[in-house]
Amino acid sequence: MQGYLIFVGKRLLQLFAVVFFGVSATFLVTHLSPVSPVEASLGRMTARSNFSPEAIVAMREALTDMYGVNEPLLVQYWNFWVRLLQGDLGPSLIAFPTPAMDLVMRALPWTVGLLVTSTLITWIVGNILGGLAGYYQNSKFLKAFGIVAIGIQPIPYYIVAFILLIIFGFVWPVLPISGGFSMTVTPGWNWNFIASVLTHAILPATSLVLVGFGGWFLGMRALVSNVVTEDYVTYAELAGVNRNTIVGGYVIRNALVPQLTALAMTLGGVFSGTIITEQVFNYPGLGSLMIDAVGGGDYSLVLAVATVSVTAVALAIFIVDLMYPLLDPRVRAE
Amino acid sequence: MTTLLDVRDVSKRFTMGGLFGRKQVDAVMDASFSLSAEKPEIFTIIGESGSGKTTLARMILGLEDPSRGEILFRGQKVDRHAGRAKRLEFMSNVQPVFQNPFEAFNPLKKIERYLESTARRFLHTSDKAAIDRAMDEALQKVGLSLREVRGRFPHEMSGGQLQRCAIARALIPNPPLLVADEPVSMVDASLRMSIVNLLKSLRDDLGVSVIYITHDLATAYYISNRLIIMQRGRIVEMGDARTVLDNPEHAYSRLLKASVLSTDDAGAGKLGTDPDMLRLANGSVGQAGRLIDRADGRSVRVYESV
Amino acid sequence: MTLENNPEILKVENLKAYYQMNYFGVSREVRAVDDITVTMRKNEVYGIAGESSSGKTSFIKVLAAAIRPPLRVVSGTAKYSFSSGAIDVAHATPDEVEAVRWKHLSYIMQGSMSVLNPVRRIGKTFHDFAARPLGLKGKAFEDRVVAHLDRLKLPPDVLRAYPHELSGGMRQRVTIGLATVCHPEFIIADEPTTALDVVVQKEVLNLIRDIQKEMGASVVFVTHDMSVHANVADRVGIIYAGRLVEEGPTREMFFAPKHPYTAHLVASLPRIGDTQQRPALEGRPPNLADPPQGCRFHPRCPLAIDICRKEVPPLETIGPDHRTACWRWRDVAPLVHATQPAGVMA
Amino acid sequence: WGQEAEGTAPDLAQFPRNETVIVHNPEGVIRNPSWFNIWVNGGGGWSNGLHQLTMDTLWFIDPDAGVPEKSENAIYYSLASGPWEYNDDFSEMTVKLREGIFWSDGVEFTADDVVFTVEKQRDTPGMTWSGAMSTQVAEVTAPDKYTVHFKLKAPNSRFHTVFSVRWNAAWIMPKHVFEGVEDVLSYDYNPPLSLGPYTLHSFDPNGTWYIWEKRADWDKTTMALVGEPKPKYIIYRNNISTDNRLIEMRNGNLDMIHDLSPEGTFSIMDQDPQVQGWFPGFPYAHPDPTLVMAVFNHQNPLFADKRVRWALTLMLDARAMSMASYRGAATLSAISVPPTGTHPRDYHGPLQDYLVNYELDTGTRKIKPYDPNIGTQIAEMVRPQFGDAVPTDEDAIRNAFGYGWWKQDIAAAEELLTAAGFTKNGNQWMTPEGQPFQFSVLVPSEGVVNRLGVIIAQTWAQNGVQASAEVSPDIWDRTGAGDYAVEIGWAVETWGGHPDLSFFLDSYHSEYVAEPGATQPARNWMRWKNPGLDTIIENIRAIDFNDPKGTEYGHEFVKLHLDDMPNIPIMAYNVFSIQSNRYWTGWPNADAPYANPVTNWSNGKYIFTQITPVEGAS
Amino acid sequence: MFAVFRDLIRYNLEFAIGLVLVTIVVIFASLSFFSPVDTTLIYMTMPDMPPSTQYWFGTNSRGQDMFWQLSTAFKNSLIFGFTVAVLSRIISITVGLLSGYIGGWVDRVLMFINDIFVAVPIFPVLVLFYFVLRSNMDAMTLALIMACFGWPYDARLIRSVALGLKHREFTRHAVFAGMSTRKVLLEEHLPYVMPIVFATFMNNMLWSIGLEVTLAVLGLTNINTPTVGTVLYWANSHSAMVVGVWWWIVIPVILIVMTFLGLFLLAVSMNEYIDPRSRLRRMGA
Ligand SMILES: Nc1ncnc2c1ncn2[C@@H]1O[C@H](COP(=O)(O)OP(=O)(O)OP(=O)(O)O)[C@@H](O)[C@H]1O
Ligand SMILES: Nc1ncnc2c1ncn2[C@@H]1O[C@H](COP(=O)(O)OP(=O)(O)OP(=O)(O)O)[C@@H](O)[C@H]1O
Ligand SMILES: [Mg+2]
Ligand SMILES: [Mg+2]
Repeated sequence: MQGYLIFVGKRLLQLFAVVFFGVSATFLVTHLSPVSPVEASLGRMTARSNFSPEAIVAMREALTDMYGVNEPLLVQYWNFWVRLLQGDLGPSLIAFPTPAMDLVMRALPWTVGLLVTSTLITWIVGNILGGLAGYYQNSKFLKAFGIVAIGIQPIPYYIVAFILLIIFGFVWPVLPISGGFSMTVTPGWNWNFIASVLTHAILPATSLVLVGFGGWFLGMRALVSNVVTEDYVTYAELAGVNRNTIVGGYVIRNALVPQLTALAMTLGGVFSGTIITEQVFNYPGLGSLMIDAVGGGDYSLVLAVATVSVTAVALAIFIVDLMYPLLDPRVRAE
Repeated sequence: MTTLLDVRDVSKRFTMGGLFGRKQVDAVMDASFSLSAEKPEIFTIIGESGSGKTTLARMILGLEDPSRGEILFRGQKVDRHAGRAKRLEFMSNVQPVFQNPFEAFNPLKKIERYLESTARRFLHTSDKAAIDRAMDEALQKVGLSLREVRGRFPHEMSGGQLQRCAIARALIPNPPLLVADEPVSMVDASLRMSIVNLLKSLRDDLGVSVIYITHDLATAYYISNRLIIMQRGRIVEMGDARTVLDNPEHAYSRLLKASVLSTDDAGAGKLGTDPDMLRLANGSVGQAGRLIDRADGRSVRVYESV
Repeated sequence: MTLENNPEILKVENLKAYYQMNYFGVSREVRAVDDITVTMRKNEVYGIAGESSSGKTSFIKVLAAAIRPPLRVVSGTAKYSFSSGAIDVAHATPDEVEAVRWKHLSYIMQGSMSVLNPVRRIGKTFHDFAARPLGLKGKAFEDRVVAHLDRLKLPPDVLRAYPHELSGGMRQRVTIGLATVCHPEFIIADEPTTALDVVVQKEVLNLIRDIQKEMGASVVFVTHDMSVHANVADRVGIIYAGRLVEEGPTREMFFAPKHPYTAHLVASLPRIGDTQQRPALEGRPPNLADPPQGCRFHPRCPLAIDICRKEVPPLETIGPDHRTACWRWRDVAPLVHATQPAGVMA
Repeated sequence: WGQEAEGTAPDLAQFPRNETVIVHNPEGVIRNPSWFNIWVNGGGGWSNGLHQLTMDTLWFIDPDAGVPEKSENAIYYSLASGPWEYNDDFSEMTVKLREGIFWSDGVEFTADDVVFTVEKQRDTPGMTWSGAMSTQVAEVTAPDKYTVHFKLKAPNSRFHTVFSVRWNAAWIMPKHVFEGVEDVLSYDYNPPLSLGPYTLHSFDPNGTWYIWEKRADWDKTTMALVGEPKPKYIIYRNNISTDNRLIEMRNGNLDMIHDLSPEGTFSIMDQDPQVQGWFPGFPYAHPDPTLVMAVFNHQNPLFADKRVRWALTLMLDARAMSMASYRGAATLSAISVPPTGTHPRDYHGPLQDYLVNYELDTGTRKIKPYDPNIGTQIAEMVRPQFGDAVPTDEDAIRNAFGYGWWKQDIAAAEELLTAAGFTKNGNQWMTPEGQPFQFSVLVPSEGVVNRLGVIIAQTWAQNGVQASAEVSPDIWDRTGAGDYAVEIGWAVETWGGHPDLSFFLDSYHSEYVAEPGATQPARNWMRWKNPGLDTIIENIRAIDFNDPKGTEYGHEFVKLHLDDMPNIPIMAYNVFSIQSNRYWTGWPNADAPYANPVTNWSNGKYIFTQITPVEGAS
Repeated sequence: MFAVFRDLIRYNLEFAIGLVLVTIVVIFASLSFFSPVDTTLIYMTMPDMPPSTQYWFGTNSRGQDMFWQLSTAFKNSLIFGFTVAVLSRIISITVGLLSGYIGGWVDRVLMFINDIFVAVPIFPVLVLFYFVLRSNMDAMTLALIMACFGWPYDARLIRSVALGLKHREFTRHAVFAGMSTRKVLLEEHLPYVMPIVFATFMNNMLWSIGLEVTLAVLGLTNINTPTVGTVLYWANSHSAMVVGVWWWIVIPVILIVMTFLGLFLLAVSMNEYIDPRSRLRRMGA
């Protein structure tokens, strides 16, 4: 047990280091970007109105002061960490003075809800089908299926999304195509709301699953091709073990560990959202928030999204690493 | 007298498991012996399944770091992390035959690659003909030929064929020390004899020392100079092969000898084991004891309580 | 003890099974099983020995209906008569084979140390393998398995273990347990004890024997260890270069072999306390891709004469249950005496 | 989910379509949806109904004609009861306010609110109009409850425009709410009070929709002057992708769309007879009072010579530009005033003859580069595809396609370049210094302007100038910083409904031109300095907004611009705003141009007083 | 080698089909080298012409001949995707195999770097590079940057397979056969991860082409250079699907599906070729 704790401790250190370096890298990247948050805000405020040049100069000074962007980079970096350690990511600049974290937290449940669900479905479907296809290499049906899966995968996402939009939004308008929930329900733990959220998620989720599962399918099929030739699979076949059991418990199960790692990383990655889904289906989320933030030079917001994302990824990998011995009983903790 | 190989108080402990249960396995405990450089010998290791024979062999080969103790080959520490040149130098002197022939070859690769690479590297030649000749010679020694082996994948060979290929490969560099882990477990009696005879002639004619790990007491008796008997990671008896096997002293050694099946009463179906012997042999498990030198040159592990 | 009158359970006739390949620029034919005819009886342990790479595993694969490309049955039959009906495994459909597997016919593969799924607990594996043929569920099934394990001297704990947590001997026993828990009528084992030390080996063999007796099953097994044949088999068959060259009751095979190869095999065994130089066979095992004409053993046979080089000797019955394929079987006896160390016949 | 929505759960029956208008808000997802403090940039929405329905200030100037009789020269007197009153030297302004206007909480609107708005912003840097107030207002007082008096730091005849809504303007703050707020900069003003005819009903915590409900006392707002707004509910929602918008409109879930791609518009026009655009036929789009142009960087020596600028102008092909950008649906303008609102009446029409006779010296000869028939030619080009939708009447063509543009004249362009010392090496122009004539053309990352920029760069490239289009997502920053050679965008933006040009022109004064590398404030991105221009600007500053002389000065500016060609005016920025007549009808269009239909303009609220539900539609 | 190739075609229908598909696309893309028109120019032909004998793939709303447009687009995108995939494969294979095989602190350091690369969101980085490099940001530079971000997922995947291979007996055997670490990794372990390499190769190519589309849409690449991304971007911004200019979308989609199906089939048959055991499975096990 003690050895394991040491292992956990070491791994935890690595986790912190990853978060530290990842966040620092993002800090550097965003602060080196020449997009000026002051100009972006100024542009938004003065667009289409006739501000006099003097007024604009005055505003620019005021904003520069307010955002604290005239301080040296090192000072900003130091302040950033000081604040971050207090759980404060500072005010968003494109939405000054709203705390950046508030904006993130508002978008987070949607993105995470949609993406986690669809990623999980994608992963499960892709792996099961990939496992089957890798095992029954001569099955006509699975071959055809594989071709369909591989055929859908390279279709650009927004085309798939658009087709869904046309089919279920227009030709046969049975599903909502915009937003996270209907305007006529009250958010909260009531059935109407939950049902609305679910129906609104169907199309975005389906589109994500459709284009996403091919990747897992390919991966699993490849991993399985190493496993099917193992003696224990042959032996189980010879013993007439139920085919489903062989596929599930022998073949897929043995190929699963790498896919789980990849899943963890992907799940960690959902914290950066999907821009196109959010646009096509008007779905609230982190993707377009990130784009807005980058476009508006909003360091705080980029960093808030990045910090969440970096932490999530690092944590996901950390957890999978800890679970490794569970997933593969043969593994020795080093 | 210089030593070829010096195994000094070597132990190996493995840690297994993860989140909840963690198990420590003492695969080898305090093993010591040495081989002399002047007097090549066949040194046999016999023992229970899982008694640490393979682990010991791996440590000698520098594939596993001992948890305690050290192993010296020609006075140099066997070190897994030594530089590549040093390791190569070591490998040209010490070659292994791995235990499970089905595992010892990459199923995706043709068998001849291993032979070819060995020949190229340790005979320091890149002349195709020379390499082929070396490979064929080695294969002929174990009853195969390059023609039969060339172009084949491991799954296209029988267990015995694979095992012979593995031996042939190890012979190519003409190493002064061969570590053979159950090299004949999968070949028929006749071939087994020819391979065992081969080991013998390697020793007698070429001065090759062999560490011979086996379950076959008969061949051990037949060719080896000295042997050790292992039980649960511990050496329980060590000494001249014939002395020990003719008259084993430790309870486990005796059980071992008694368990050897004989063809004398073929068809009689006698498979019983003396339960007393079994109990005695198991009684020593888990106890440290001490290795005591006997007058006839052997060492035996004795226990205070017994 | 004789089983001569026991009913037949397996009848193999003129079985030819070759490895045939023609793919990726390589074409090859290996005649691993070349015209084998043999009969096995109920309640019998039949040992198969032979030179390495002589086709034992291949033969046994056919018997176990584990025929996969490139191995192909070229001709002949391997007919079982199970209590549930007859089946020719050399030509049966996968479904037919499926129906008898484990219930009537079980198989212990060569290299049985690595046939257990490393990420599945033993108990699960038992469930996978045996629940369906046994038709039992839940507690009843578990009780049955535990009882069976007990017979194998395995504690019920192993059901919760992963394969890597068990010693080689334990794994071997688990595999045997898997193959026998359904009380099949016919058990096929390929080198089941190779990796074991003699103490454990003896235990395991004892066990196979006991279970076989208890269940009245037939066992065919392959091993190189002649002493194992000597102690376990009722009858022993010797395969050389894809052919059955001799078969007979164990005792006779050891003490009065009627084929020079058998004689050699028996004689080449060293024993403890014996340091006399033992000759190995001259020459090399034949290449099955291009086997010699006539008797396949002739290039290495001390008794070879002209006919041996030209004509394939038929498998003659020369005694009760004893058959041999040698033109000069009558001349084998002196050979035995010449090569065997003194005292063996005693 | 962040926060509970305001109000209780409305069920569907609560928004019957004959009482509800659904409007597309182009802002995208609103990042901080519960932020309603429009006086601080807190990430809330503006065009989500907030400034259209709840805000009010002194005057409105519609970019189109305005509701007849309710407005004068497109000017509405909103919170002010009449026009601005300046003293003689424009250093003081007095405003009389309307009486009987109430905030939605029942508190009366008074001069104190105006004074508070000005003082609060003047004293709090960082608020939206604080720059405007602090640089100009010396003192603001309320002599009585309905009068406000401004003392300015310097004379300014256009000070009232700070309170004149074109797109928006300095909105009045409710003093009684904000005076209790300690830190205005972090106050979210949720729920907002309304000075307009609607109040907040509920909104999406994710920022994709807002529902506004008509005030029972809507007649206690300035809207009473125009008429009763008809819809009980107005929903603003964001539909980011064009396809989504199209489908939602065809499904009856959207009445007004802010903007579409030209192709999307043509297709919905083709498929849905209930949908209308600004023009009844081609080109459908509404011309914004902004002028798309090729903007040269005058601090780049390449463009120092006006002959070079003219040469580049004459290389362009108006038809190609119109087709490539708007597929023909462009409203061209050869002069530096957008061809929109009332400007054709004030500028394009009167100046047509001047343009037709305009002579240009190429250095070897004199040419008349203007082609008044370009519009007809384009109409002919698109007629095969759009048939009857393309107007045939000459006036209609002029309104839709513009009054004319320059003939493509490569020969003249080459003469001009040669005269400017350029030489041609094979098919490649070389500068007088012997370098290849090479620059990149900054274009925005999407939309029609992008398409336009690409064809412009291409046309130049085909004529021996190594121009290449460079997409730049930060085009605003770069033009502001002068970090470009040529940009396609606009440096001209006007009131639309009013002939005064000070909206953009005032900032053209040379005193504002920044040093190279420094950021250029306001609109003179090209950093054009011209003494004649300064005179015109100063003249305009000295007269009143409504002084007819303003138009004359405007004409002077246009002529000066022609001679100098500091940037190439090309076309109006046309917005494909469309409306559906499925549930509501009476939308503004070219025939009844009573309001700008573009949904994010806050003048749009006048539309809601003019539309009526379609009988039996729901 | 030739015999292998011949037999692959003869016995492996998948290989043959895959080869045909990929060859068609590659030939099509290579035709762009002989393009008679400058594919960056717009309004060079009548817009919106459906496919005909004159314009095989029709023309788009920007007045471009779609045949040459797509030919160039596929050339650019395939080269781009291949470059990213190959470069990031090289990194991921090296890191994955080394990390798994050598273990210890090498493994820890590599995985640490790996995790940072996984964790840092790529988008702001790309934007930064865009702003710093501006017009110097060509396809190759972008490919290099993306390759730097495309490896870590797959490196971990490969590592987890390599971890298992490290303890296999044949690895030790190879070491004693005098094979260098490089040889062990490349010749013993690489074949094992080849199926994964192929699979991730395709996934990575798709990812890079997809990200290129997103970047094009956001204006972070030059949208006037034809790539699969920009072709579709323009189609979208001209509402091609709504307007009925279906060939602008359908043909590139068919071509890209053909490309990836072809690659998939090739990968499958190559995997079979690499693993002699699965070769046998297909023979009708
Ligand atoms: N890599 C490892 N990790 C953990 N435990 C190990 C490892 N290798 C060996 N062991 C354990 O060490 C003990 C000794 O194993 P070893 O393989 O050396 O036995 P052996 O004497 O060679 O047995 P056999 O005769 O079956 O080959 C066993 O209990 C085994 O389970
Ligand atoms: N898949 C295969 N493809 C081609 N040849 C094969 C294949 N499997 C086995 N062989 C060949 O068939 C012959 C018989 O092999 P088999 O495995 O039956 O031998 P065996 O008698 O079991 O030998 P051992 O005692 O060594 O296990 C050998 O020459 C072997 O090389
Ligand atoms: Mg061992
Ligand atoms: Mg075998």
